[in-house]
Amino acid sequence: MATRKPQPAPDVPQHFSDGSDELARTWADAPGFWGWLTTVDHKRIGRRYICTGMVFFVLAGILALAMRTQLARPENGLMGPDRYNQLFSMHGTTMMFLFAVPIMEAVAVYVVPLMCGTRNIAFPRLNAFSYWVYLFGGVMIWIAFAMNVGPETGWFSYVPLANSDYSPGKRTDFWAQMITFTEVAALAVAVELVATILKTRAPGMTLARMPLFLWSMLITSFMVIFAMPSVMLASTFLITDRLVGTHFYNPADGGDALLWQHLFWFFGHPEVYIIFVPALGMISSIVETFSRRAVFAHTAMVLALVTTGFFAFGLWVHHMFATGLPALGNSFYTAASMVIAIPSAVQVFSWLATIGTGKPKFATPLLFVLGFFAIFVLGGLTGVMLASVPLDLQVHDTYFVVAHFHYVLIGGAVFPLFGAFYYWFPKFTGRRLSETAGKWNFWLFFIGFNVTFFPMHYLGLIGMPRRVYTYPVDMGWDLWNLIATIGAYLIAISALVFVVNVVRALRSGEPAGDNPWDAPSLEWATASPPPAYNFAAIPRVDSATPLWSDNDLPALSGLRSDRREILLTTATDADPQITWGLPKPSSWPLWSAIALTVLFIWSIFSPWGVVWGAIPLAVALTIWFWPSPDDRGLISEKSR
Amino acid sequence: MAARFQSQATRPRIAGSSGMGGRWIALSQSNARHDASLQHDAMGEVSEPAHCGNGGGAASERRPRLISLALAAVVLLAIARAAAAVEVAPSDGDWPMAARNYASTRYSELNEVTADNAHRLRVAFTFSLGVERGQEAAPIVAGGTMYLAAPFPNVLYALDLTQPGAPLKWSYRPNANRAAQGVACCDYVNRGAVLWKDKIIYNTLDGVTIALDTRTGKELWKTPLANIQIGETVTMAPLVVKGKVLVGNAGGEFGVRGWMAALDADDGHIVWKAFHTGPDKDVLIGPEFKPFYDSDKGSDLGIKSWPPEAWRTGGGTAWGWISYDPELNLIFYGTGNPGPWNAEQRPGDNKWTGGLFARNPDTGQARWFYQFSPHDLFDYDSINENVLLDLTINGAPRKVLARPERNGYLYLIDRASGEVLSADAFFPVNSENGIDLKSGRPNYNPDKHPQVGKTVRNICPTASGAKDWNPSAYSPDTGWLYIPRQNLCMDWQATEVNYIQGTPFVGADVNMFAGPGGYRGAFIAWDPVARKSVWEIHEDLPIWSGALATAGNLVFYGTMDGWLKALDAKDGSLKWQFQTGSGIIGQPIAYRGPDGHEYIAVLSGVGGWAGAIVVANLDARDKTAAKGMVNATADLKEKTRPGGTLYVFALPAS
Amino acid sequence: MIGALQTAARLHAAALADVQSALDPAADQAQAIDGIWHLMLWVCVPMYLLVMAALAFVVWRARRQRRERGDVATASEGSLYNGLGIWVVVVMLGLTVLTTASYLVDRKLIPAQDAQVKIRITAKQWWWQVEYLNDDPSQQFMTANELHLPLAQKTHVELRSDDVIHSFWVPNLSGKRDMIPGRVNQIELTPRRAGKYRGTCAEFCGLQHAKMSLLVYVDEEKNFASWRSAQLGAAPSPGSEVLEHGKRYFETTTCAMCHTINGTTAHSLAGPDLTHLASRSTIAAGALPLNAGSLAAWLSDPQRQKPGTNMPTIDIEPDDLNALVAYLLSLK
Amino acid sequence: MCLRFRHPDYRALLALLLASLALVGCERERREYSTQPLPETTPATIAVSSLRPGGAATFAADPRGSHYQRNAYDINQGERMFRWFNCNGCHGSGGGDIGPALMDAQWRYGGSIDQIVASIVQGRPDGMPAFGGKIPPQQIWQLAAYVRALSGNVPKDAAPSRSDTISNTPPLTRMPEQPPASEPARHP
Repeated sequence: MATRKPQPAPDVPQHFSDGSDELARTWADAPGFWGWLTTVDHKRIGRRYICTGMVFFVLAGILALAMRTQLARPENGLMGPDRYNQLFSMHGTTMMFLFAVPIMEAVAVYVVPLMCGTRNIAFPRLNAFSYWVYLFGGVMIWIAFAMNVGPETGWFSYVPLANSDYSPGKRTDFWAQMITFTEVAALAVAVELVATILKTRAPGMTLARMPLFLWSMLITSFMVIFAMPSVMLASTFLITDRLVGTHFYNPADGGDALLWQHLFWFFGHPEVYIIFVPALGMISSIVETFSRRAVFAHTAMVLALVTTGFFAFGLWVHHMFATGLPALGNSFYTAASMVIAIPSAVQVFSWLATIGTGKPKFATPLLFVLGFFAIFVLGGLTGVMLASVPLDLQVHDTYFVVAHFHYVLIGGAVFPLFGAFYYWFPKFTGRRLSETAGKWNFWLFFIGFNVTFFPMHYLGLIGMPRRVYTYPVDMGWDLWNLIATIGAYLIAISALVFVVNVVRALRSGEPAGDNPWDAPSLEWATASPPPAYNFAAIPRVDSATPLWSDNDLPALSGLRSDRREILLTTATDADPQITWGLPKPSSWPLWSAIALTVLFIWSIFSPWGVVWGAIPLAVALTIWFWPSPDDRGLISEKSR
Repeated sequence: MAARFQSQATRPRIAGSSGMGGRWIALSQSNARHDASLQHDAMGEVSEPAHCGNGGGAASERRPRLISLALAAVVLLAIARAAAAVEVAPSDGDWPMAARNYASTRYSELNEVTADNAHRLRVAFTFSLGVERGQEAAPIVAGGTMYLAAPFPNVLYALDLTQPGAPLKWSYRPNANRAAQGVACCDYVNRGAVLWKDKIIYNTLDGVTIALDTRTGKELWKTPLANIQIGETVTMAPLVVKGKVLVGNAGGEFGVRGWMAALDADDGHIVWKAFHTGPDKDVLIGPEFKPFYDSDKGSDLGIKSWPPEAWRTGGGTAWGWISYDPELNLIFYGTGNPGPWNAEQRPGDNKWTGGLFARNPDTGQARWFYQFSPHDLFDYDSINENVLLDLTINGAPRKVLARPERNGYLYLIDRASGEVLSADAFFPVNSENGIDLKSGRPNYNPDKHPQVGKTVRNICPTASGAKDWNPSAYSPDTGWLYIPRQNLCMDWQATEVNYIQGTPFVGADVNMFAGPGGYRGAFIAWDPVARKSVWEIHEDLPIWSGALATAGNLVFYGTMDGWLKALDAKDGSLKWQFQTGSGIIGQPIAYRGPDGHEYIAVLSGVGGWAGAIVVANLDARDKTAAKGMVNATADLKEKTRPGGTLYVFALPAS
Repeated sequence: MIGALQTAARLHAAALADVQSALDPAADQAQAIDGIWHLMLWVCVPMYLLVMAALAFVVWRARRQRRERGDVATASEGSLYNGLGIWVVVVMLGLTVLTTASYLVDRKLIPAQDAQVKIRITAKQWWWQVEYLNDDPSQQFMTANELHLPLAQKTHVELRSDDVIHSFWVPNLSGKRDMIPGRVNQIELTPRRAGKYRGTCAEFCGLQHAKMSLLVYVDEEKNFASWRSAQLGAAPSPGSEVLEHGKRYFETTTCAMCHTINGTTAHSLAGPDLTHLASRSTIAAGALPLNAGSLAAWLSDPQRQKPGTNMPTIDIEPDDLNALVAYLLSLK
Repeated sequence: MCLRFRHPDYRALLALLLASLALVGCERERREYSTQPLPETTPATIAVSSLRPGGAATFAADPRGSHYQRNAYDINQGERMFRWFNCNGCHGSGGGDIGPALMDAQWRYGGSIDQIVASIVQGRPDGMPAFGGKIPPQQIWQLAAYVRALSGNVPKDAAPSRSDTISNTPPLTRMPEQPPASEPARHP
């Protein structure tokens, strides 16, 4: 399809060119490697967050490919159970903890401040810290894996399988500590995003005018804040059980094996929505832009997001129907699991209505969204089936569930994510991805995905359990497994197309311009890629789709350009409140992250690690937070 | 007092003829007065021993008694007003068997040492047994000789009491198999020898019964009975009844099959052997068998109350005490816990473990059986002593058997029929909610029901029981039983256990600790007629020694930190104590020396299940060591050290 | 279309001898769940088709309109809101039907306490210990990795675990139920069709989770009774020199450390009960068929067949191996 | 956009980190499901006494010993068999019972892993049964490694923590190291 030349974006930046040199100096990082280490620019950090997340995605994908190869035929001797168990544990762990959640937050770290029309994320040093912690955690678990100390008990690490009786050595400790790393990182980002979205939106961007992507990230961040402590608690219990012999999960001494499952799934179920809700925001952005109309039923959509986030906390027991909890309680969770389908139904309807009543342009991002519909709706319907206790008892922990959650997670999150990449790539890099390659990417992915995962529904129904490293010959599973493996290679090829597309675009991609898609939201109101200070002047917003207004965007002035100042606005109406100075680049978030890493890894081996490791961490944090002369009077008078 | 002193019904005249002046009253009178005025009598009796035991008067009293002994073929232990010794003929100053008499009263009628003069007791002599292991044996005294059975390697010593300082007369060292130590559940103890005519007979740990010539220590015969390869050992004190040596095995923690054997005392050949699990013909259940309760009636219950084959490893050993009633011609003994401890591996009532057999000593045929712990849940071995008493219950004279059982209940059982007359808790029991006298079965507390994979907390009493093997004493003067009691509770986790021949077959992780009140031992006086305790003495440590009662209004017991204590039998006040240097888990006795004076003897030397932490140097950091007992006695190493010494006390010559 | 799908699945399932399939119910419980599965299909497939039709319509419409593209779209939204309302009501109705149906079926699965046959299954890494319970303890017996159920009788199964969490799942008979250390779970099975069914562990339980299956035979009452009485007996005593050799080897070497053969001195529960091994059709929790060849292979190198299994590799001489195999195969 | 990520300095750093970690190695985590019985034997001769006439020549320990007692999986397997084979029946959870405590520094027959293996294989005269021929060599090594762990004589990162039982000993990860009183001579 011929690429439509982007309509010239509203010529916003020109209004604010005054003082941009000084702004550039003020917001610039130190040159070179040192600047790379010390930066607090949300775009640089977001970018490396995204890159790291994608690296983990590819790594975990390679593991999946290895597993599918092992399962291509029955009684395959490619690998033994120990290797296979580590593979699927690493696949799940990496996908859930190192890819899905971080990448959603990473996109948000990049896009949210731009969409809010502000100059940087709130708490930028925390942002840098969060990235380092995430990186070190991810690198740690992968090095451990490479050294044969990878987790072997699945991404869910059920006790007692994960306690020291059945998982000797340090494998599970590394896993549990990796949780701690990623949770610290995720919580930090969540706090930043909440603060950014609530306090730094451009004047006039009331909650009612707030783009759905911001809404979805706001809800996601709150969910992170409520869900993650549960799993951190669980994994800390696990580590203390394994390291110092506490009895949290020991049924023989007052503990309970099911305590782990409750704590884990109280996080684990919202986790799915933590991955899924940002994707809903991305879809809304894409649908809006490519349908060239505001998303239908904005209020209903917001309510749908809020109810999704709320109900997500009331479903965790549907992962535990087979554990023999009281039947009446299970019925409640069935009902709750069913109810959560309603907000999804509302959203699907609204998007279809938006596309149907808009003037859609079927560019690659929108293709991925259409793919999302086809896949996610199926996944959602199998989700409804799983919500039913009796049916769940049959298909729980079978390939039916594998199919279901890949439909939900890949369909519901990865397809929109790819759409989002195609959508925001020009903003990130200033260059455009090839549409042709994009379509290849989409169709290979779409076909490959369905070929891989659709047969798994049937496999589950005819009795194939999950997490098996091999299966007998005469079960009737051979053909479907082989098909699934072929599909997996199709997905791999599609991923390769994506990588090639990205590399090619980076080298010789078509320059994108500020707003290649003629999108309505504020991130497109600045250069591609945006300058360090994002906006020379802060735009004032008067609608939900500000860039589609015929008028030029009015701009605010009054922020100092000789220091890193942003405008804080009120949480609901986005009325300007005060100006706020943001900290300068610093290496101390990095040192703090290193100190924290030392503490975490040390505490895998000795509880004294917590004690002695706290000292360098305290030192690093103290220096980080030591008030510098620059910071004095960070809060200035209410502007204008 | 006389009311409670009665001889056996069949021989009132003989009893009367024992020449003890006003002390011995014929049975017909005693029964009439007995229970109505028990307390009153007890008080009224005080003056009597004082009269008898005073200085030269005592000596003069003794002579006619000795004469009467020489005259009578049988001397009745009239004091016990119980089934008296018929064939063993101890003088009233001897101690021929561990329980002193067939009725197992552990009462000595000697009254030279009294509550008033006990504070003057001094060490007369001591003797080192050369083994620093648990000394559970009762010294055996007869004919001016004291016989001491030492723990493994089971050397038997004969001390000449007629010489000053009681020098060694002879000793006998069996060549016992060292390996037996590995299958002895709770320290390698020995509970004593038995005197039969001119033979002293005892068992070695590796399961050999040996008869020695009392004069020379020459081995007369020996009969191997136990097979240590399958975990059998023998620790019990044998009993000789009508020329038959009764020996039972130990090894309930090794999945052995319990048995009781009778050997001919003359040549050691096996006369009969009764198993405690399996088919009726093995158990010696025949037409004579008339159990009182329905649940014990039926054929081959020793197979049918077990899962297939489980009876072969079902325990039910007999390592405790045997009593004998010559009138009924029945022996009474308890059978140990079923194996393994984990009850889930042996559903069913697990006959004939955890119960009490009455057998004909001539043929071994069972007369009746009563099961204290059908489907035992907590290792409540039922091997404790059976004290044979004639009491008036509800106005009627009954021949009863008093049994302070491990489960914390004191049973009075009609020893002719096996009917349980009463069962009262002498310990704050929570594992069972009383005994249903109709069915004879305990009401197990469902809250304390163990299950594999679950830990049940705070079960009282422990596996070692409200009272373990260490026997109580009965004083006819007071009419009370003196029970050395433990005060322990436990946490219990049943686990599945593998039967591997010759290795322990237990299946429970246990952790014991002090029971209600925070103390770990108690010594109680129990009135079997009023069915309540009269007084209690609390001890910090569990009491693992036996009790002794004497006519001097005294009761003796030892503590695990080495004190031998003498209490006033009536009010429990401490009259005398002596630190022996090592914990006492033995059985104190009283005897009349060749010089005519009363002596108190006890073996000091900590050990046994409760003392294993000291003698085997167990590590108290492991709360489950020694099947949980280590946690209950974790401080014992600091309170006592191993030992193995005989202490003999007497009043100074003055 | 759904019907066709179902039929195809049925045919496919029927074509496979040993299959474990939720789509081929052979017991009341699986039948009830199969019912809810059908209901789900009848509700969800039309729903899906509806959404896909809407999507197709939207795309088709958009493609048509593309040439008439204006700038930013504006459309009347009133009717859309009505549509949204109707859609939500339709979805809610569907969900209500499903929730109610699910609840009703769930009630049916709750075990009543009146079963004729009571079984306790204890899962271990990586096999199943099976005990047939009875109020009369001498009528109890133990076996492993194979269940026999009487046709058309309620069987109550008590589920436990000895180590980690496992899950008992025989899809043709019922849904799964976890076996959790420290807890006791229950499930009830009322088989309605005689035959052989396969079950498997459905909760990840470590290295050999994949090879932890069990066979369930649903027998006519008469066959069940005779199987049962055969299981109650001790193992036959060896009738020849070779068998005697095998028995001696079993009792005196490594085997007896972990296994039970009633009638011998071997009574250990760390490994499966082998008293009537030859009456079963598989070994190693369904990993291998039972025949002389596979048994010999398993005994001489279990780690190759099932890496990580708790059965150790032992150094066994060929003579001993032959005798042992012969002896084990004689344990009918 | 990822160019910065591939900064050469960073790559070098990562490579250095990986290399150093790889050097440390992870013998602790190796898992061998032995399929070949033959290389597994137990030491043929082992001294129980630490007295050697003619002076204390030092002999090399069986190299397998150090492998087993550093390997978390083997120690863990040993822990499981310690229960299965009723070792706990006599030795408690390490505190002892019929048999001596295994969690202290006192060893009647030597506390090195070879000597423990020998004690298991040969039995000892005061009641320790001989398990040679009853337990395969590999499992005996594993048991011995666990027995070493009971007294804190294995690396802490290979030791198991508590097990899923009623609480007994302090977790072995926290067990202070109590080396045997004397390191007796070993036969070559």
